Amino acid sequence: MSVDLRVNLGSLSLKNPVMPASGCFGFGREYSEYYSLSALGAVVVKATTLHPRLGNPTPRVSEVTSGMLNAIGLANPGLENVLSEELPWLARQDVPIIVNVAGDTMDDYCQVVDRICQSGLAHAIELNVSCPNVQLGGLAFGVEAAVLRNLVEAVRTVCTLPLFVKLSPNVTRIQDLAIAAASGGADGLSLINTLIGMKIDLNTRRPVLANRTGGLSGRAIKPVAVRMVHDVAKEVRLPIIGMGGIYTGHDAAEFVMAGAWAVEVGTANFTDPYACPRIIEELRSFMEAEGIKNIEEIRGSAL
Amino acid sequence: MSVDLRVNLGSLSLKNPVMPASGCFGFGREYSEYYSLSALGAVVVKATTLHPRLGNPTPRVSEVTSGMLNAIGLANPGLENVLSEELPWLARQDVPIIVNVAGDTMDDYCQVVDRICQSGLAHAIELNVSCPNVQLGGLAFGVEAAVLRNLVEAVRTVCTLPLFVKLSPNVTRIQDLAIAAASGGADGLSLINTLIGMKIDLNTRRPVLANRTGGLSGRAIKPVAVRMVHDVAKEVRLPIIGMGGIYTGHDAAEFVMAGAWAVEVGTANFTDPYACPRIIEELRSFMEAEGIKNIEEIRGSAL
Amino acid sequence: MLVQGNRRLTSDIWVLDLVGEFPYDKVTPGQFVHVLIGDGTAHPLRRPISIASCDPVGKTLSLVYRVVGDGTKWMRERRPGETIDVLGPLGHGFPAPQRPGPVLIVGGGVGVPPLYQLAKVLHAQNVELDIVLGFKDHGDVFWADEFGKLGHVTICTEDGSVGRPGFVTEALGDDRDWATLYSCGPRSMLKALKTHFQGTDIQGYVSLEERMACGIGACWGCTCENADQSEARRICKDGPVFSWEEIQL
Amino acid sequence: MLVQGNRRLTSDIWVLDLVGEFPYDKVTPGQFVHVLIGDGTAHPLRRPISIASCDPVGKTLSLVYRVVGDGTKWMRERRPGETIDVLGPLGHGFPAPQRPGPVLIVGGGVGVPPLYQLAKVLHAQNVELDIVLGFKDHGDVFWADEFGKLGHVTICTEDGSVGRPGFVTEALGDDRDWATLYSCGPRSMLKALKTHFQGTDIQGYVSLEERMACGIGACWGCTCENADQSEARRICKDGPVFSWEEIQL
Ligand SMILES: Cc1cc2nc3c(=O)[nH]c(=O)nc-3n(C[C@H](O)[C@H](O)[C@H](O)COP(=O)(O)OP(=O)(O)OC[C@H]3O[C@@H](n4cnc5c(N)ncnc54)[C@H](O)[C@@H]3O)c2cc1C
Ligand SMILES: Cc1cc2nc3c(=O)[nH]c(=O)nc-3n(C[C@H](O)[C@H](O)[C@H](O)COP(=O)(O)OP(=O)(O)OC[C@H]3O[C@@H](n4cnc5c(N)ncnc54)[C@H](O)[C@@H]3O)c2cc1C
Ligand SMILES: Cc1cc2nc3c(=O)[nH]c(=O)nc-3n(C[C@H](O)[C@H](O)[C@H](O)COP(=O)(O)O)c2cc1C
Ligand SMILES: Cc1cc2nc3c(=O)[nH]c(=O)nc-3n(C[C@H](O)[C@H](O)[C@H](O)COP(=O)(O)O)c2cc1C
Ligand code: FES
Ligand code: FES
Repeated sequence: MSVDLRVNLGSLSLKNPVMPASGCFGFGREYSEYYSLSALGAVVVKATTLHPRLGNPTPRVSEVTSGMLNAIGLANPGLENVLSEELPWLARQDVPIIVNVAGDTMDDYCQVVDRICQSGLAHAIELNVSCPNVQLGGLAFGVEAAVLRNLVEAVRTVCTLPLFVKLSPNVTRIQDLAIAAASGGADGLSLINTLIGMKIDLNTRRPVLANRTGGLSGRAIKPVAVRMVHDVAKEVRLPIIGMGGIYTGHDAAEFVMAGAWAVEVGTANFTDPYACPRIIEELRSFMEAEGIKNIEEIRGSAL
Repeated sequence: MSVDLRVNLGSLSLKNPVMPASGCFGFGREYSEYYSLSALGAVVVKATTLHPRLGNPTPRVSEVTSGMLNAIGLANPGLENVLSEELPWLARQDVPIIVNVAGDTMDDYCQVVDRICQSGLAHAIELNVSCPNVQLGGLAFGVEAAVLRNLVEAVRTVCTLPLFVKLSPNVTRIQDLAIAAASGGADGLSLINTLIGMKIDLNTRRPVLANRTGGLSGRAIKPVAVRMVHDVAKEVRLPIIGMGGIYTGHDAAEFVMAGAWAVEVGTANFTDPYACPRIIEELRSFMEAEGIKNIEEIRGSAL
Repeated sequence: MLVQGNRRLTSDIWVLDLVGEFPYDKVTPGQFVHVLIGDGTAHPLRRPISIASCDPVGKTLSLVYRVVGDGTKWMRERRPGETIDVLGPLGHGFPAPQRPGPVLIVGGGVGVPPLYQLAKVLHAQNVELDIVLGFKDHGDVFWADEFGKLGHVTICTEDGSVGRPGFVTEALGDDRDWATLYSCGPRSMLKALKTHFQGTDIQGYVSLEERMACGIGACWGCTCENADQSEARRICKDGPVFSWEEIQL
Repeated sequence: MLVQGNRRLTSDIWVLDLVGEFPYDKVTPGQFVHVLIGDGTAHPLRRPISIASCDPVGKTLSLVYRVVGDGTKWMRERRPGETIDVLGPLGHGFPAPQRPGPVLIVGGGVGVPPLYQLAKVLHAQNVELDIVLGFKDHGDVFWADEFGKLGHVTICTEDGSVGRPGFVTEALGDDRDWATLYSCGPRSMLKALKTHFQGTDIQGYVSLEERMACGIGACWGCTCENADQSEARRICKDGPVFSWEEIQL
């Protein structure tokens, strides 16, 4: 049986539903030494901000059982460099580009999104409104419905590309934020970003991370992520990109059954640098074995 | 060196800070076949409701990576039976008893708390306002500050025992709920209850649990739990009972450093029926090795 | 306990032989053990597996398991010389027959293993046994010979590739006057048996399965309802064996 | 790669010998491999361990590691015949000396291993080597003889139980005119060395440590700052070896 892995997230067409998650894949250069990026559904790049950022002090990553904490703090080379160095390189790799955008103010977001859209180098925007690491940053935007809606409305006015809003899981009812993003004009939703966590070093008796708290990702968060995708898919009709602890084709299928249209893979890249192409092949095998002809056939089956 | 494991949670004195978590230890009978309950700091019994409950349909437990989901749905034999059968038995085991109480209405909670207090069989109350499984149940009480405060105030009027309020982690800012519980008159706080999660069966393409969602517990949630204990300890001066993924004496110490005064152990009992006494001994060894004379010495060191 | 052997019986059914200290004297047929998977970190829940056979003298315990997921895959990889952590014996097994008379034993798939220990015990007590075992197909059959030494065995396969074709209930055509029925297998099989014997005065016992956490009665994860649905029964503690009047099948 | 041996060197330092295919021709001294712990489920982050020695002809790779936590405990349990998943070689190692002249190599604790492969390579190029190795105490010393075959070795221990007492910098008393310094060890040692050689025109290279996730430069987890703190450098990709002018020590 031949399986059709293509998906359309609104006007964004992907040859398969698997892409690396923002912040876990840089701008693609490093993993391109392991495989051709053209195998991927798309590449979601590191959060890009108006100005370059060094991020938080180190240590800023730490392992926890079946997961990790990170407090990178949006380290990135800044918009100018991304436009002049990173995106032009990535644009030559024959893979759709989704630019993850972060900012401290509504104006920051709008400027970055505007410039990215005008550059013609990207295929979609993913608005990171949920980074828990930067004190000045995303947190406020991502956890209050009215604030989020305002931001999305503002960005919408300058955004000529498909606009995905990436939701924070650190909220009481993620559906409410999803609805706010939708009514602000989002074309789709990405979820989940990391859960806020902490690990303490028993020797120093202090938090391991210099930033004290960090974002929890990896297998540990998968059940929460699947539930949130499910909760959002029940209430909002927009395309959903699901993520959180995806390590295998089975995991990807689980997110699709929960209502995701496509998936992102983050922490798994660190455990296995070939995670993304492997997951694509595992998803294909699973569908073949189960006689599933295309992704839509199982999308939201658990709703 | 001799280590002093005693802790006082306000007026509640415990010989050590380790107790089994509600719902993971029944009313103590089963584990008493494995070791003497008198080794424990206290026993926290299964959520008790006014009337007996059968709980949710099965399957209602499921394993996930480094954790489990449960949707027991507050199954319990009901107040009368707890008062006549369970607590009298447990009262003979030479261990303080904390009764976890759940209800559908404020009045339910008050009736149960009142009767438990009057029975003279318990040493403290733990108010379960966060059970994510029962549609009619805890959820609303535990996630809105004003609602929670009202409930705690009402229960306070009938509660003659130390009153611990057990917080839900499924909220945007757990500190706000902690403050609400404190201002409602709580003597202490227990946290965290389970995170809401879901697992999908790839064969049926439906949720594994009959209830669809369930509460995530075990090692997977430890970083979130440590962070929340830390966040609450920073803002509220009440005694805190910390829990979420505690499997070892080191884990217990980590919670203490995050600000907990004592800890509960849930899922670990299922993996290792001797988990609680083992954790007590591991904590003692850790303190001996580090030259820590009593729990207060490290409490909140990471704050 | 120490792994003594781990052998394939069919394409996906294996038998694990363990040796070492165990409360053998407490075992009743139909009880189970709770198997720790790895060090319990990635897989915090133990796996319930019935005691298929146990020998207090040789100090051995055998588990027959179908490889279905992570836990049983891990079991399959165990090699002699390794140790595995089994908790048990747990639950209540098959009670001794309450009335004299021939006994019918009916098993389906991986419901068959606990019935082997039962048949051994009853056979040793000179109880007359009719044993009906249902499998998917020819390749699925195991331990037919072993059971053959203990009683009169009928094998059924769904596809008829060996033994009688069809389900086990169809093999019970000419009802003998069995006093007691012991049964373990899929819920549908147990229900069909109950329907089949409706109106007779056979005493039926069934062994149930449910997803478990604690395995010892403390978490209330594995309940079923009693006959009038007024109360819960914990399959791990009050069962896994129940008389069929006691519970909702 | 296949585990060929796993031996204790000191009370808590072990050497793991691996054999099999590996891009040996790409290895420069000071590079590291990223070791998968178990199947990566409970421990999703690989552990960075320097290449202590490698032999393209015999197809072997040796890792010297101090047992400090879960990952290195797991490594300690590996037995010959097992396979382990190592990703590498990663990062940028020690560059060849830019100027002629004697070379000083200074290592502390588990900063010593990568310097062994470096010393081997430089020795083969007939470079004159002074090697200063610092350890906690007598029981902590390893590979002193091996290094002795490659250059002139001075051992220091903090407690003076063997070699010179005190820190490595104190062993550098009569400054020779070294052209190049290669160093790996605790940050405090690297800083002390930089201070020690301030004002001389020795070319210094230091290897840094930081907690890592990807290990290949993609996650920006392991950065340090460049000299004027204007930009980040990724220790895993741009390092772990830097010239000491390049970064903030
Ligand atoms: C009392 C009892 C006795 C049993 N005896 C046997 C036996 O002798 N031989 C045998 O092959 N099987 C037996 N089973 C079923 C066996 O427990 C499951 O096949 C096994 O747990 C599957 O584990 P897994 O990790 O391979 O599968 P997974 O599907 O990966 O397991 C995931 C989770 O679901 C649970 N689970 C999955 N299937 C079942 C099931 N059918 N029953 C209960 N829990 C399940 C697992 O325990 C685990 O917690 C018995 C079950 C019970 C309740
Ligand atoms: C480039 C590089 C090369 C190294 N080479 C060696 C070597 O040759 N021999 C050796 O013994 N050690 C070396 N280390 C240190 C080694 O990586 C750690 O000791 C090891 O990761 C500890 O893992 P664990 O699971 O035993 O400890 P844990 O404390 O349980 O580890 C928990 C987490 O913290 C990280 N971590 C803990 N300590 C360190 C550390 N010092 N540096 C970086 N990450 C750490 C672990 O990788 C893991 O992600 C090197 C580190 C780096 C960055
Ligand atoms: C090291 C690291 C850096 C991250 N950086 C970003 C980021 O820049 N922008 C963003 O939206 N999400 C970021 N994330 C979140 C991931 O994109 C993803 O939402 C999350 O890790 C859950 O997926 P996973 O469990 O597959 O890793 C980061 C995650 C990690 C682990
Ligand atoms: C099977 C099960 C049943 C539970 N029942 C209750 C309950 O009745 N009342 C309650 O307050 N918490 C209940 N909990 C939550 C635990 O008490 C605890 O807060 C949570 O499991 C986190 O701790 P752990 O990771 O150590 O299990 C239950 C948890 C489990 C796993
Ligand atoms: S599995 Fe816990 S009560 Fe049965
Ligand atoms: S560990 Fe990811 S950039 Fe260095």
